[in-house]
Amino acid sequence: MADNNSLLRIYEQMLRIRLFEQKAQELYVQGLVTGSMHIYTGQEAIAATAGELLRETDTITSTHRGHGHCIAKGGKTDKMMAELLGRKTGYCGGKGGSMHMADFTRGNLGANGMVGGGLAISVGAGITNAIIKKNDSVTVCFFGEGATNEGVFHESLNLAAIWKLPVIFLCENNLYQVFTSVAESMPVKDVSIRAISYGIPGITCDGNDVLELYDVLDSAIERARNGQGPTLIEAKTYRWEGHYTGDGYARGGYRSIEEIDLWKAKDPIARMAKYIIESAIADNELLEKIEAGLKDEIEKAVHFAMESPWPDDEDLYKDVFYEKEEV
Amino acid sequence: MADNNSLLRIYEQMLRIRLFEQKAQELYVQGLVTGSMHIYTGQEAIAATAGELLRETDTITSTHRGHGHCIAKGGKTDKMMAELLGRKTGYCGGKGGSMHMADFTRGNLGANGMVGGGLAISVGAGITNAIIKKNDSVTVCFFGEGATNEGVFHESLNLAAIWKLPVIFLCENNLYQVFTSVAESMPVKDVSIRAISYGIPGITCDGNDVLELYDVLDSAIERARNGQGPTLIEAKTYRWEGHYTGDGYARGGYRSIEEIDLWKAKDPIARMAKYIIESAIADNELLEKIEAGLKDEIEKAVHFAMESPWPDDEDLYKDVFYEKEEV
Amino acid sequence: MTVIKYSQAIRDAIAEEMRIDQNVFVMGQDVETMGGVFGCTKGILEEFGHDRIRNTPISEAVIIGAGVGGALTGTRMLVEMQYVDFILHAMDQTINQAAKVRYMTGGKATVPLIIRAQQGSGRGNGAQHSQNLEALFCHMPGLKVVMPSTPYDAKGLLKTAVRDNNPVLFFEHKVLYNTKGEVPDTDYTIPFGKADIKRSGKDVTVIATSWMVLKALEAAEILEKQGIDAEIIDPRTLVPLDKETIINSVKKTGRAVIVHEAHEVCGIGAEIAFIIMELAIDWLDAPIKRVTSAQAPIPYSSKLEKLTIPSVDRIIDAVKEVMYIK
Amino acid sequence: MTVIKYSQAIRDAIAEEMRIDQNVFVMGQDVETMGGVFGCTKGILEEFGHDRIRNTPISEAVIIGAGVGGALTGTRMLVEMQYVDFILHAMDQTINQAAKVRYMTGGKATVPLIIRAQQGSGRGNGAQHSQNLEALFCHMPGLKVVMPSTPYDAKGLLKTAVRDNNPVLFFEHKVLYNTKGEVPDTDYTIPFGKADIKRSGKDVTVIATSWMVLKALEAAEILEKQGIDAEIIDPRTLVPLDKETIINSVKKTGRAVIVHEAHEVCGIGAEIAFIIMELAIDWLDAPIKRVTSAQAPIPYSSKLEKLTIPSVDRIIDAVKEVMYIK
Ligand SMILES: Cc1ncc(C[n+]2csc(CCOP(=O)(O)OP(=O)(O)O)c2C)c(N)n1
Ligand SMILES: Cc1ncc(C[n+]2csc(CCOP(=O)(O)OP(=O)(O)O)c2C)c(N)n1
Ligand SMILES: [Mg+2]
Ligand SMILES: [Mg+2]
Repeated sequence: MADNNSLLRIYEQMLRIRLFEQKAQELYVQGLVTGSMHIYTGQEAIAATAGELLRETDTITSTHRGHGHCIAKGGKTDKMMAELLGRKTGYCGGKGGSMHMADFTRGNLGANGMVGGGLAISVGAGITNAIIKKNDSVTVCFFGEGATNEGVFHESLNLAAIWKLPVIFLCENNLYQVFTSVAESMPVKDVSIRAISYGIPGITCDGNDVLELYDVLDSAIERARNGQGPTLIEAKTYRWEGHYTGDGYARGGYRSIEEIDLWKAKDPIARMAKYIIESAIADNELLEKIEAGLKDEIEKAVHFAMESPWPDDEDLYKDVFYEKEEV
Repeated sequence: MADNNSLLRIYEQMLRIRLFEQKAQELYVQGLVTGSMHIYTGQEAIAATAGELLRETDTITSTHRGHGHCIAKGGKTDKMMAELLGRKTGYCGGKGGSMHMADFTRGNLGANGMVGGGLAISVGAGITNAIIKKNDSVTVCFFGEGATNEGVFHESLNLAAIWKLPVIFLCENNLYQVFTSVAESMPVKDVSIRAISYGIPGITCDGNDVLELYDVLDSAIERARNGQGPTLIEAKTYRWEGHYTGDGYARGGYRSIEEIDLWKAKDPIARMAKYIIESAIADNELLEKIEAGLKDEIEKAVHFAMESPWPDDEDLYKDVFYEKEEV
Repeated sequence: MTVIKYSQAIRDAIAEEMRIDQNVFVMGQDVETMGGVFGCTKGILEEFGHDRIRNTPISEAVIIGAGVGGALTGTRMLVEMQYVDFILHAMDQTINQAAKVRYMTGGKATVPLIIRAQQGSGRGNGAQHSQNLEALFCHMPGLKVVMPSTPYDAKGLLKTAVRDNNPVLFFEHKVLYNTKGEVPDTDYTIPFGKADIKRSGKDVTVIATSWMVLKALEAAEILEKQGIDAEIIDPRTLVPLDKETIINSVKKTGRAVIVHEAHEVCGIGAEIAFIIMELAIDWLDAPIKRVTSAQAPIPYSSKLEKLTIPSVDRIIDAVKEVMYIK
Repeated sequence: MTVIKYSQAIRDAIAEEMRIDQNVFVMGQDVETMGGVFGCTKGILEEFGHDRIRNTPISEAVIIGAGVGGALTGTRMLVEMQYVDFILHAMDQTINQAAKVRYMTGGKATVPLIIRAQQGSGRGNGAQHSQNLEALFCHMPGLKVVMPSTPYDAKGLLKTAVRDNNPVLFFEHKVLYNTKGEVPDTDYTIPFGKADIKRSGKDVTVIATSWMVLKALEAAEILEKQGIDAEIIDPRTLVPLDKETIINSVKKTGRAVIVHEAHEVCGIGAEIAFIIMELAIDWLDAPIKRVTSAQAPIPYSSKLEKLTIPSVDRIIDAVKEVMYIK
């Protein structure tokens, strides 16, 4: 069970993610962000709850829809904004962008442009922790339901299961993969049933409900820390926005407006706010103060990014290889 | 239920496979066959039963351990021997060898050097039959239990299930993948449980028992013909020989001699012979006549292969592309 | 002739070939819905129905692998990789299976498989969504490799690809989708292995592929004003490669610059240079130059991306170098 | 110095590095049991136990992908692909992930991942078990590529690879496993990017890789008897490539032949030729020749396989051609 401080922190992180994403979209529309950017709005409860439960020494692997994961793992919004704008002060010196946001200081091993790209990487992190370093760190591997149709999903869960690696496979099932629906791409209703192939626990939960997520994640993380191996968690949720910023078909095209409205009514942030107020964990005033503080932070992040220098020309050729050879 | 003629034909095919394999091993030891050759001995019931149930217009995809599949689908032992010896008269003009034995005249789409290589190909054959040609042909996809750990296994069963393609995924679980045991490579006891991930039937059966195989395969093939989609069948069996010809560790190395003896006692061919005699389907004399005929066939096949010409020098450059462009 | 977009040229080629041949089947991620992410399959579902075009799961290996299986059994499999970068999940199917099965079966297998993929940098998509991978496929025998630079070429070559009985990699460039050009109103095809001289000139031969053809043409305009007359050759297909047109041009001009967006090392530039050296060394008045992306992954930051993509300026510089003009 | 087999040199390098660094972890198909299919991990399980070496399922994507993840978190991942052909299942992990993650993160990620793979033809294994794929990896920035031709080089270079902080592709040749050579009894490493002149000569430079080095040396012996003095250069690592040694040699001899077993088109031969042309064209007395496998998959039949692999005779012919000797 989450204590009140945890819930407040989760609330704040959810809101930080939402406000970050709103701003990122604005910047994209202004032409300041290039390439594909995938907005996390609607799914915030999942990242924020996982982030709250993880230690700084734990690791995550993230996805193309990764801003929320990065923030939840303690990532700084100013360095993130700078990365989106391709500046030298960004997390990756401007070389990664939205789809490659990584923060090794906080255990974020990186977003990934390849669907399912983090799955095998999380297994490797599990090897380091369980077999080589023999510590009790865990790795949360985020991925969408679409990634569960990739072969590497199968190979990763299989290996993690055989070696009982401390990895929590956290599937955010938002019902769509670009324009394609779950029904078209998967012959089973729940992703979690796929855990059976690997003899590991598989759990489906409400991805918009922090309290449920907290308990499900908490026990999966505990299992992993105790050497009992991986868990597959499916958090059902919904992305409010288009697949990528600029996707003109997300409202009324491949998704009905009714469906979108239905899910917006399940907004995880509003739900959490209501719970916080009703349970007297905090009052409206405090929540407003939090929001004001976050808005200020995001504005400053944008300012920081805009004022930041571009990478130097020579940076093009740097970082292809680790240079100091240790021979 | 298999009728008597079917059972006799299956018996004959099993024996043809066994005798072919014995001879192939001899030729390998003599240095006449190069590369890796994987002997099917011990698993004959599976291919032979499937072969009996398939029509000439049905297709199969085969594996690195594919001689038995080729014979079972009606392949000619002389062309197979010639292929093993790298001769121009072989099924692939000597360019394929053991691991690429194919016979398009009989619907054998080919053995494959890549573990799991036939899985996606069988799905494509299913697309042709069910979606494009809309006929009632089916495809039997043979693979070992090791292949079920490849990502492409997952992707193939998933797609076949969504589109209800007429493919029978026939896993020959012989308990080992080269030197590695099932226990090391798979966190579940039965491969068939993996069918759950795709919402399709999964059945485990005795791969050394023709009668059981016949019924299981018969209903899976019927399902497929009727547009009800794929089935995953796991036939438990054992390879008597090393992983490849020349594997010096198969007896008493990674496999105990007791285990091998236990499985040899379950010889599918001896078992079938016993059943045939006991059920008065045929007498000993007839079985001996069959065996004599097969021995003669195999000797002739070797003779054919040995007398056959080598490929021409120019063949090196041929068949890279289909040459007549149809534009 | 009608002026249409490159993406529409592709769409029209697909639709026309599907009308001609009932055995053409299209599949890929999101191809069925909303006309696909790049609009290249717009209207196909409506006209041909769900049994001729299908969305797949995100499963590159089975998309191409089933492509092989369908092709082996008589379907013309026209499969799409949204971004060529994703084909790296399906290299077994592409290189071990599609490319080799005809050869391995001594010519018994026939593989009418067309893999369409969008490639290239220029839109700030970062290292995993901006690659140009044609050299990998040129290296491996058994695959044809097509890289159209104009709507006319795209349509004519795609129609040829669909009728070919071999695995064809058809690379579309993301930056070109919105470019426009004239396309005949009647059925036409463009043979593989026939380079197109996009501009004739006498002073220097510039061999360029895909988007780089447009950059080379821009460079040629500027060079013309400076009195340099560049011949721009677009091979259009890299396998088969039209050596003859290239060699004839180099014999005429005595100088060659090769421009491609893919990385330099072991790229098609080295190969074409070797061929020129083998067949026309005595006509060369200067060492051949190549202009390529840096030997580094494609950076996200638009500033750096611009630096890595061969620019008009860099092409001009290379031309001047081979002409010994400072 | 002790005379040992190439396979043992590899085994010894692995064992020695595992003793030095507790963070080295070995995994791959069948590596744990019976010393692996080629005996290159013999005794490793016994000495280091199941927490330092593990059998994996047949899952190439996760073998290399987990290699990346382990490397990113501080383990030195020494993974094995039994045959290099299987890496085609894991090209996303190799090219999209391993090769790019350092660059994409602006140098924040470090990837000490070594991928050992056996490659090459010569044993009648057919098209899917005989490939030489080094050019694919040379083309993609971010990967080091090593191809030892002797036990001495194999051991010294593998030890360097294990200590390197970058993804390294270490290609062993199946035909070389049983070859023998002298190896020092004490710890040594061989730096990457340093070619080895396997035989010095003054008439012609022959650049050869892996097994082809042995063939080139054989050819040189025969040529010597005919009064031709060939210099044989083994680059040993293709990325980084020691251009200097190659260029110096060509400046001395004025002639170059490049021998590799991989296919010709976009191979390392074209690349090296381009470099020579760029840096030493004025010293060249003849066009460069390359000797490679045919641009066709590797055939099974031993007769055809022998025809496709560069032979001593074909090397001799190429040398004579560049020397204009009939
Ligand atoms: C290997 C690969 N295939 C395809 C894509 C293109 N693509 C990007 S996001 C996406 C959908 C992913 O769906 P899901 O995993 O459910 O995540 P979501 O976008 O819903 O968060 C696709 C197909 C890709 N980036 N990588
Ligand atoms: C993609 C791929 N990975 C690895 C191998 C090497 N290999 C050949 S057979 C084999 C074992 C296959 O085991 P299984 O699928 O159970 O078939 P079996 O050999 O037992 O019949 C392996 C690992 C291969 N040929 N292809
Ligand atoms: Mg989704
Ligand atoms: Mg097996």
